[in-house]
Formats: sequence, structure tokens, C-alpha cells
Amino acid sequence: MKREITYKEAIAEGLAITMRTDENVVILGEDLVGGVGKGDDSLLDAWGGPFTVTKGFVKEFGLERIFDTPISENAFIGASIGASMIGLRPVVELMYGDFMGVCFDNFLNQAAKQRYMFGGAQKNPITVRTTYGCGWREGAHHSHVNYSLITHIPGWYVVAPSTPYDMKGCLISAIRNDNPVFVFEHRLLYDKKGVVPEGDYELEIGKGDIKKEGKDITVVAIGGTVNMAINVASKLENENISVEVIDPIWLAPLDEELILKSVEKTGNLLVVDEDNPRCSVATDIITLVAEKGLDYIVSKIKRLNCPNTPVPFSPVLEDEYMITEKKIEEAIKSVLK
Amino acid sequence: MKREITYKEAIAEGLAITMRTDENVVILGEDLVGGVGKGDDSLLDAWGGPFTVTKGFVKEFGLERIFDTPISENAFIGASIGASMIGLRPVVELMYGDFMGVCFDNFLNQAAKQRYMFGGAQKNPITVRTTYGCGWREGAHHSHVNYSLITHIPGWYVVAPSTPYDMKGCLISAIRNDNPVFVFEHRLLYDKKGVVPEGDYELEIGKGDIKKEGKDITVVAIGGTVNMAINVASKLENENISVEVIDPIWLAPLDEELILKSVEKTGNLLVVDEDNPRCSVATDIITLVAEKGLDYIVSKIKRLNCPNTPVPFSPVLEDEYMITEKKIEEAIKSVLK
Amino acid sequence: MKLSKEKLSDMLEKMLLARAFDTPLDDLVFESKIPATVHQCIGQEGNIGTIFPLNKDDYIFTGHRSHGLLLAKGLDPKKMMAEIFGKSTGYNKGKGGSMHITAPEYGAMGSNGILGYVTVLVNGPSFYSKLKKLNRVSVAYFGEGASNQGFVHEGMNLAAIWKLPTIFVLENNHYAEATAVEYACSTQDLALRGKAYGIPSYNVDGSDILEVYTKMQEVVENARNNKGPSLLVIDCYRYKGHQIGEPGGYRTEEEIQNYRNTKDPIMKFKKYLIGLGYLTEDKYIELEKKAKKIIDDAIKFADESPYPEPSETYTEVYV
Amino acid sequence: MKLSKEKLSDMLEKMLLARAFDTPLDDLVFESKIPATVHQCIGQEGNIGTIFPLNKDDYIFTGHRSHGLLLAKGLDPKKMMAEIFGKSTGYNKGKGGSMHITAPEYGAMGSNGILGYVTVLVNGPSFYSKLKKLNRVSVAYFGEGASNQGFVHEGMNLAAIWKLPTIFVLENNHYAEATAVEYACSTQDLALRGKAYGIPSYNVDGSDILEVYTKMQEVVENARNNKGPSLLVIDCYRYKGHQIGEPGGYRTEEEIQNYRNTKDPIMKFKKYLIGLGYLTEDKYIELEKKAKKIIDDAIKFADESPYPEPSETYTEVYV
Ligand SMILES: Cc1ncc(C[n+]2csc(CCOP(=O)(O)OP(=O)(O)O)c2C)c(N)n1
Ligand SMILES: Cc1ncc(C[n+]2csc(CCOP(=O)(O)OP(=O)(O)O)c2C)c(N)n1
Ligand SMILES: [Mg+2]
Ligand SMILES: [Mg+2]
Repeated sequence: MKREITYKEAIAEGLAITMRTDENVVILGEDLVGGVGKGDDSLLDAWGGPFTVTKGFVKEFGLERIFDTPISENAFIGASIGASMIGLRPVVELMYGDFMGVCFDNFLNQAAKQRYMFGGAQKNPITVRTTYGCGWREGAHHSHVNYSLITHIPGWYVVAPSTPYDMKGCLISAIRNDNPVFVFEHRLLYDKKGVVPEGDYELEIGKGDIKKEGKDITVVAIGGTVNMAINVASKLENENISVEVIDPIWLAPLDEELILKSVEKTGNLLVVDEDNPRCSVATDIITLVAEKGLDYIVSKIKRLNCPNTPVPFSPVLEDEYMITEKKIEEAIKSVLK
Repeated sequence: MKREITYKEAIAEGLAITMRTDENVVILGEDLVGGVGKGDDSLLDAWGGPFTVTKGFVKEFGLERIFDTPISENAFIGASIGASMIGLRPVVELMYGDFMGVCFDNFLNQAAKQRYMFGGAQKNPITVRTTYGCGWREGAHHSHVNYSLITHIPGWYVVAPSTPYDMKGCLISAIRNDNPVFVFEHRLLYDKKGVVPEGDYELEIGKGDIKKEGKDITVVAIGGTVNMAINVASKLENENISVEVIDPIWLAPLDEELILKSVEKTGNLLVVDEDNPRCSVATDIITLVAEKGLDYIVSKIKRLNCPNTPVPFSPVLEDEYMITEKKIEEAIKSVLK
Repeated sequence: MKLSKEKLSDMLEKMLLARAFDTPLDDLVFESKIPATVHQCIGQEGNIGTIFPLNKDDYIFTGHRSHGLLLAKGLDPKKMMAEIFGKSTGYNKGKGGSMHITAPEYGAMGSNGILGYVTVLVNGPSFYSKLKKLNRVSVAYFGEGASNQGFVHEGMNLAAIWKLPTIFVLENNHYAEATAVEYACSTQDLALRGKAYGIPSYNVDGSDILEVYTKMQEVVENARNNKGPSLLVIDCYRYKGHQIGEPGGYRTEEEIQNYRNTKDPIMKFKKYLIGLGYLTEDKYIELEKKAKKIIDDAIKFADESPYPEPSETYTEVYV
Repeated sequence: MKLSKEKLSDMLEKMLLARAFDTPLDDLVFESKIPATVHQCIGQEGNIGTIFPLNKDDYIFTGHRSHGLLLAKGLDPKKMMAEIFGKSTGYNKGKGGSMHITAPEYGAMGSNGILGYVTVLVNGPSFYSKLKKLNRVSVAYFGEGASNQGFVHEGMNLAAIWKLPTIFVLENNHYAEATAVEYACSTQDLALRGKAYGIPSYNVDGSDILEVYTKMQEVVENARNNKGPSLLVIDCYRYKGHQIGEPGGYRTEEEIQNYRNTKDPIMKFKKYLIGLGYLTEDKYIELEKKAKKIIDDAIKFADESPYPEPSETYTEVYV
């Protein structure tokens, strides 16, 4: 029987493996340990991260490899970038993707530009982990999907895995890669289980995956929406609609060939993306196809994003805001009709 | 004879008119006056802004309407947002668009979300003016085009005028509008002249403009590239290629109808956008057409962006990086061939 | 400082109301009546002493842990509770939730989920007030954890150079989530963070609401008299977890009990009022009941209120 | 403090080199040999006293006004000038320009165009050094204007709580573009900005390179001995405009002349060395000529160097 673990456990395994195999990997973030600085070791590991991903890490790696930080996102991400210039491989956690607003220069002007601006004289092997996604009833400052903003910026690799298996392998690859990588972890997936090998394995950067083969329509789904798309695809089999579900996994670099090949086969495209619609990853993928695969299209191209609004708090409103299997199904049918 | 003034003068006129007609308009930014705080009035108005746009303003409006600020973009933009909640109409200058990295939360989580998040209990009539664009040999931290990042965020209106006439009218509309508006001013246009009426006039928010009519291809050009596109269109008339140049002027809200109508007529689309290519305004506009106007397309859809790299310093490299008339011409021909 | 019996009584009632409001939230969250976790201010009720020197049209900017402050500013517990439930009768029609309650009609300019950002927004209304000579002050509330955000310092410097009527209230409850102030802040004298900008900065004991009130009264007076901003650092403590459901473990039970037993702001104030002859045990119990009744009614109101229409999702992005 | 004649001589030579480097830049910009405006440090040469206590493998992070500091750290004027010209022989192949010169082999970790961001980046190498017990220090240079950026304060607090070997060097040249420090900073004692975090913070006179050197020596020593970060606030002055071509007008000619006449760091140091008997007028003129010759050669080198290939535009975004 194959071993199943959760997405969250897969993250923890990926982190631990890279830490064991490379002493230059250190991790930093708010409350990753908890209870530090009181001079009382029995308080350590109180939280193990805001989502308990790093629970137990301090025991294995000690306070010299895992660092709780003040609420100073500029300072600790900036320090991580600085340390990455000279040999460390910091993995730094931004608790919620929404908080990139307070420390965005790290992403816009620093990590992403240094190598280029300095004529190749530097590299920045930093990994930024962040959580994202709506559905937790946390309101407009704790629910957004901001991967499009980072994907826009040259210099970043961006990954948003949808399964525990992809998560572990991509995270390991990200940490070992010499470029800045932004890892988007969907909070609603944290407890989802999947088959994951025990050991050390890497997944190729920039390589997407066909999560389900089909021939009538290509649905490119991202992160939290991949499982929904797969479920819809299974359901639609009964209605004789054959859906191919593509998970690009990496938003940068994007597996252009995989997407184009699929569209060549199916002739139809729907992109499902939980980010706000404008200048989004959905528009990016659609443009790829519009530029390079227009001849393949037989009927329609469509995007399905969350609405062009902030995330509302009330459950009724947030449910309306969120992408659902029903919405995906309707979108598929509207493309094919 | 019609009066011609520069883009820069048009900005100054727009600012001055709104200040004269509404005492709640105040302007804030770094070095807008110059020489403040020395207790020596003869030093005042030393700079009149980093690009001398507000030269002379302190004389007309006094130090109670124009405020030099410390280099604290969070603080003075944040204060402007706060003041806008209760009746002021601050016009705040972010010296270079690149610097949005250090104060991005203002744009990501504050001005844009307050009204929604507070259930309509607030409004934020703030105008952010910023300069953008490469070509000044200033390197990777002073040259970027970042309007796609703001256009992505629901809650903002975004405008990037290409002519002095549009600039003045749009700026006046922006300042008088009750929503947060981001005004992108292209530095290379500052000294370009155009016909501009003397008085007070507003241009409709969200309304684009056909800068040149044509029938073979729609070129949607933005900001600094509009004049280039017009020149190319004129040149190509001799080769019997009829180019329609659309200037959306407003990136949010986008004049979807204007673009779709034009594509319906021409059957071909090129979007010219100086921002980096991924998740850009170019992809956004192409997606609009791919979703709603695919049937109109007879041959190709194409984007022309600056490369997916930071902006290099060396003139040779920056020239290679920039969009040029030659590149636009080639792109048009590649669509039509 | 001379305070009338009525004023003192009002203070006590507001403290009791604050505690009564936050107390049932655990159950409401576990029952999923409240759809998400919330942050309680139980133990920090002394901090509402900062509200009493303010007028209705003075402005306050608050954070994630602000129910008590908002109630003291005059907000209706019904509409607050409804907001936290995500109901259409809430202050923000259910669109905001606990972390974003705002009621401009009471000068409650919005609670913010981005830690400490209030410290820059707050200068807006005080700038406006100064410009228009309205004589209003603006107050920003933020935790000791949030005080490690850079823009807090930008906000203080700006307020100082422009001599704005801004009051910065740093609520040092010793923890930011699971991180102790001893670890996160390099010196424990957080008043230095205001002094760095020449801002009059004071450490006050949050277990003593009158000390809080008195110092706030003084700095508000200064602000109204065009003497510029001040910083109040309130030493306080939260008894409950950072948020409902958090695992705890980063401090000892002993520490919590010690605070409860020796520094409870309500108990201390009660004792003080009894000593003055302004209060009896019976009267206190009556006031406690009264507060509980108000909150029970608020919960009922929230519970019975309708959710917003789904179509509300798409409105109020733009004016 | 005992400094050898050689060391003192070296200091003078580096000051002269700094001035010689920045002096011809006006002409080079006006002739468009240099494709863009640049920021000169003429008048601030005393600040390079901070470089001499450093080893080659100590790290420095600099800003837009950093030619003198980089030269003192050992960078080759030829490759610096070529970078400013945008030539392929520059340190960064012409991709960076004056504002982004970097040479990790000299510990010059990169000049930054985002004001003050160096104050957070700098903690990276010092964190690394502490972790790996390398005994190296890291230094961040930023202006008094940049010190109003919030993240500067985050950087100082982080360095303090982690006791990092970071030195913050605040170059207070009294102006940020056209804005005077008296206006932009609420108190003129900028050392308070470090003291707010319990960081040993000192005001030093930048017109006296030995005072700068001595204090830097002390704080570097402390950093190496695991005593944590320090802040040096250097009082200095720039004679030239903020950047070449700026309109001026925000200060009086008299003020500039006054500084030139009484506080010129080179003149003061020259006088001191002559007093010591280490220098003569003739020797000084010879050293000036030597510096000028080095820079003339650098300009010639830069001028004759090729521009990068256009294809370089697309490389080095990723490893
Ligand atoms: C910019 C930002 N970073 C991190 C968080 C996550 N967060 C929410 S509350 C909190 C702790 C706040 O501590 P403090 O400021 O002391 O306030 P307290 O909760 O103690 O009242 C953290 C880290 C956030 N909301 N915003
Ligand atoms: C974040 C940011 N804001 C504004 C600028 C524009 N700018 C460049 S230099 C400068 C003045 C800097 O003053 P100071 O820090 O005192 O350094 P100095 O120029 O005096 O050496 C300004 C405002 C910038 N580069 N970065
Ligand atoms: Mg706290
Ligand atoms: Mg300066």
C-alpha cells in the first residue's frame, strides 16, 4: 500500500529533507517555533508555525537552523535575500500572501533584479513560502491569491502545487535551485491527503502535469482548483464530455508546450484561476494560446477567475466569491456549447 | 491657432485647475517645493518637484496646499489615504513607479479595499501620480513600467495618457472622482507638445480613443507607445497597410467595447505594452478579445512587450530592451503575413 | 484629576461590556455561529481608558483586537456582533468581519488586518483636522508586535514634523501570537520608539484604567493645543490565546494566573470604586448582569439577522 | 589610536582618489560619455574613514552616492568608470550603472537605488557570518533622507535582537535632494534612531576622517567580538548638487562656501598631516596628480571599452 500524507506534511518533509542534506538551508518566519526568548526550553515548539508545518523542527535542527522573527517582513525577508547572496539557502515564510504588500520591494526590486542588475555577479537562492486562498472566512486582508503579481516580475520562479506529491518534490527543487522561488501553498489544501514517497526526490522546475487526459476541452487549473477540475472532469464523463485537466504546477517558468499540445488536441480552452481576473495568470495562459495556438481553437477560449473584487467576509458572500465545481462545470459547458 | 503645451505643462494645468476649483485638493510628495524648513522663503520653490511639474505652485497655493514630504512613501501616501476618508482629495506623487515596492500595501490592501471591506461606509478619493518608463538610462530601479501590477488590483482606476490633451482632462477627472485613481505619467513624454484647451475640462473615465482609423489591423497601444504606433501607421499607409491605433487611455476601467468593435472591423490584433510581458495589460487585453471577440479574428493575435527581464543600464542594452517603431512595424507585419 | 461618580461608573460599565462581549465568542466560534476565529481583548480592558478623553468626532484606527475599544467609542454591540457573524445588519453589512469593523459616524475609521498600518493612515484625519482647524485628534492602536513594522516609524516621524494631533497607542500585551516581546523587541522600553522622533512618550500601566485615562487626557489636550503627537505605551496582558483555537504553550499557566490575580484591570478598578464608596458588591453584580444582558441581546440580534444577499459580493468596489 | 604614516598616507590617497573620480563626472555627463546623471560624494570624503577598519572580506552595502566608499574598499577605478559609462568592461558589464555597482570579490555587495533598502539586506551577510563563525562584519550606508524609510528601523531592531555584526552608517549630509534634514527629520539627533533599539549609536564629525575612523574601528571591534550592531551618524556635507544637472536653489551659496572653507575633510586632513610632518605641500600636489592620473586612465579605459552586445539584454535574469 502506498503511503498517504497531507499536503502540510509533504511541505514539512520537503523542508526537513533539504535541511538534512544541506546545512546551508535555514528557515525563518513568524512563530515558526513559538515560545522563544523566554529562557524556558519547555515552551519551545509551542506553535511550530502558524499552521504547525514546522512543528518539531526545533528539536531536530535547533535554534541555529530555524528562526522566529519579529513582525518585520521587510527585515527578515531582506536579510534572507542578503544571506542568499553569499551562500545560505534561506527558506522564508510570509505568513499570508496578502502581507506581500508590506514587504513588496523584496520581490519587486531586490531578489528578482540583483543578478541581472549586477551583471551575473550575484545569485539569490532564496525560497519564499507563503499561504494563500479564500474560504477561511478571514476577510479581505487574509484571503487573497496574489501569485499573478509575482509571476509578472521577471527573475522569479513561481510554483503553486495542487497535490502533496507535487508539493514535496517542487519544494525540494525550489530550495536547491539557485534562483529566487516563490512557493504558493493553498490553505484549503493543507489537510488534503495524497500518495507521497518517503525519500528525497525533486520535480523538474517548469514542468506541468496532465492530471487527467481528455479530448474535448483543455482545462488549465491552478493550485486549489485542480482537484475541483478533476472532479468535474470525472462527473462529465457520464455526460460524454471528455475533459483534459492540465496543472501547470509552475507559473514561472510556464510549461508552454504542455498547454499548447493539449489545446492542439482538444481545440478548446478554459483557464481556472482563483486570482482576480485582470492581468492574471489566466490572462497570461490565454495569451500564450492566442499567440501560439490560435489555429487549434475550434470553439471558445474562456477564463474563470474569482470576481474583480476584494474577498468578502460573510460566508454567504465568500461562497459566492469562490470558485466551485459548479462554476467550473458551467464554464466548461459554456465553452463547448 | 490652437494652443500647444507640453505633457508636463498639461499635468501642471490639471493640478492647478482642480486646486483652484476645490479647496479640498492638496498635493503631497517628495521635493514638490524644495527648500522648505530652512526658515528662508527665498529658498522656496527651488525644485517644484523632481521633474519641475509643480514649479510655482507654492506661490499660488501656499505651504498649506502643497506639502514636501520626508522619504517615507508609506507614511505620506498612507496619510493621504487616511485624509481621503474624511473629505480631502489628496493628490500624492510617487516619484518613480518603481518605488511602489516600498509602499505597496497602500495599493494592495488599503486604498483599494477599504470601501468594499467596510461595506460602503468609506470612500477614498485619492489620486496617486507616478512617473514611469525606460529610456532615461537610469538602471533597473528607476525605469520600470508597473501599471500592470496596479491594474490587477480591484478597487483602482488606472490611467496612462499618451497626449497632453488626454493627460489634462483625465487628471482633472481623476482628482474629482471619488475612487482611488493611479495616474501613470511617461517620463519620455514630459516634453512632448500637443494641442490643449486652456480651461477646465474633464474626460470620461474609462473611455478610450481611436487615435487613427484603419481597417487591416487593430493596434492597441498604451502610454509611451501610442505616438510610435501612430507614426508606424502613417508610414505603413504607403505600403497599403491600414492600421487602426486604439489608445485605451484608461487601463481600468478598460474600454472593452471600443477594442472589440475595432477588432470586429479589422480582424487582427496587436497589443503594444511597455510593461514586462507576463500577466500584463497586454495579456489582459488579448484575453478580452480571445473571450469575447474570437470570431472576429481572421489571422493573428500578438503582444509586443518589453522583454521579460529587468531594465538594463547600458544605452546599447536599454535600446535593445525598449519598444521602438521598428519593432511595432515588424510586429504588425508578422500579424498580417 | 477629578472624575465624577457617573464618569467612573461609565468606565466600569464599558470595561464590563468589553469583557461581556468577548467572553461568549469562544462558544460562538466553536458552534460556528461566528464563521471564523476572532481575537479577544479579555484582560486588556484597562486600555479603553484611552477612549474616554475623546469626543465622538475624534478618530480612532484599530487593529484585530479591538472590540473593547470600539464599544467604548460608542458603537452598538448589536451591529458589531452582527458584523462578526457576517450578517447584513452588521456595521459593514457582513463584508468586513471582526478584523475590519468600521463606523465613521462614531469616528471608528476602520480596523485593519495589516498589522500596524493604522499608524500611517491615522495621520490623514489629524492632517485634515489641523488643516481645517477642527481641533479633532486621531488615535492609532497597535500591538508591541506590530511596532516592529517599519511604517510605524514613518508614521511617527511624519506626525512629529508636521506636529499633527495624532496619538499613538502601543498596546504591549507581551506577546505577538506565540512570540514574546522579550525576544522580538530589542529593548523593553518601547517608549524609546517615540522618543527617537522627539515625540513625548510614556509608559503606563494598563491594569490601572485611571492611570491610562489620565495620561491619555494629558496627551489629547496637548494634541488639541497644537503641541503635536504623543506615544502611549500601555503595559497590559491578554488572558486568552492570540485567537480562538490557538494551541498556546508559549507561556506558562502560572504567568497567566499571576496576571489574573494581581493585575486584572476590572478587579482593580472595582476595588478602587468600592474603596471610594461609589460601588458595592451587589451593584457590581448588577452591572455585570446588565452587560451580559446587552450582549445576550446582541447575540440574539446577530443570530436572527439575515445574511447578505449573494449579489452583495459584487457591489461597493467602486463608488 | 596609533596609525602608521603609511596608513595615514593611504587614507589621504583614497580621499584624493574619491574626489578625483567624481570631479570629472560633470563634464562626462554633459558630453554624454556617461549616459545618465550620477550622484557625487565630493565633500563627503571623510566618510571613507569607515572603510579602513574593514577587511577585504567584510561586506559593504551602498547606495546611490557611493563611488568614494567603493574605491576605498579596493575596487578598480577602471572597472567602476567603465560601469558608469555602460561598457562591457564594467564590474557589472554595463548592466548596472553608477547606482548599482557591485563587486562581491571585494565585499562590495551591491549599490541599491531603493533608498535605504541596504539596511535590511545587510543583515544577511552578518547573519551568515555569525552562523558560520566567520568573524566578518557587514556595513550598510544610507543617507539621512533614507533614514526616514521604515524598513531601516526594522533592520536595526533585527540586528539588535540577533546581536548581528552589522554596522549602520548614516551619512547625514543635511539634504535629501532639495529637502533639508531640519524639515524631514523630527529631531536632529539622529543617533536616537539607533538608541530606540538599544543599539550603541554615535554622532561623529565627517569632516575629520580620523574621528570617523576611530569610532568605526571601535564599533567594528565590538561587532567582531559578538557585541552586536552599532549606528554611526556621520555629519557631513555635499558640495555638488544632489545629482549632476539638478537646479539647486534650496540652500544658499554662502552655506556651501562656508562648509568648503571650514569643514573640508581633505583640507583638514592635509593640514593635520602637514602638522605631523608626514606631508608637505609638494607631496600633496604630487598625490593629487597621482590620483588624477589614475582617473584619467580610468576614463580612457572606459571610453575605449566596447559596449556590451545587445544580446546581453536577455541574459542573467536566471542562473
Ligand atoms: C503585516 C502583518 N504581518 C503578520 C500578520 C499576522 N498576525 C496577525 S496578529 C499577529 C500578532 C500581533 O501581535 P501584536 O501586534 O503584539 O498584537 P496583539 O495580537 O498582541 O494584540 C500577527 C503576527 C498580520 N496580520 N499582518
Ligand atoms: C524609496 C525611494 N524613494 C525615493 C527615491 C528618490 N531619491 C533618490 S536619492 C534621494 C535623496 C536621498 O537623500 P539621502 O538619503 O539623504 O542621501 P543623499 O542623496 O543625501 O546622499 C531621493 C528622494 C529613491 N531612490 N528611493
Ligand atoms: Mg501583543
Ligand atoms: Mg542626504
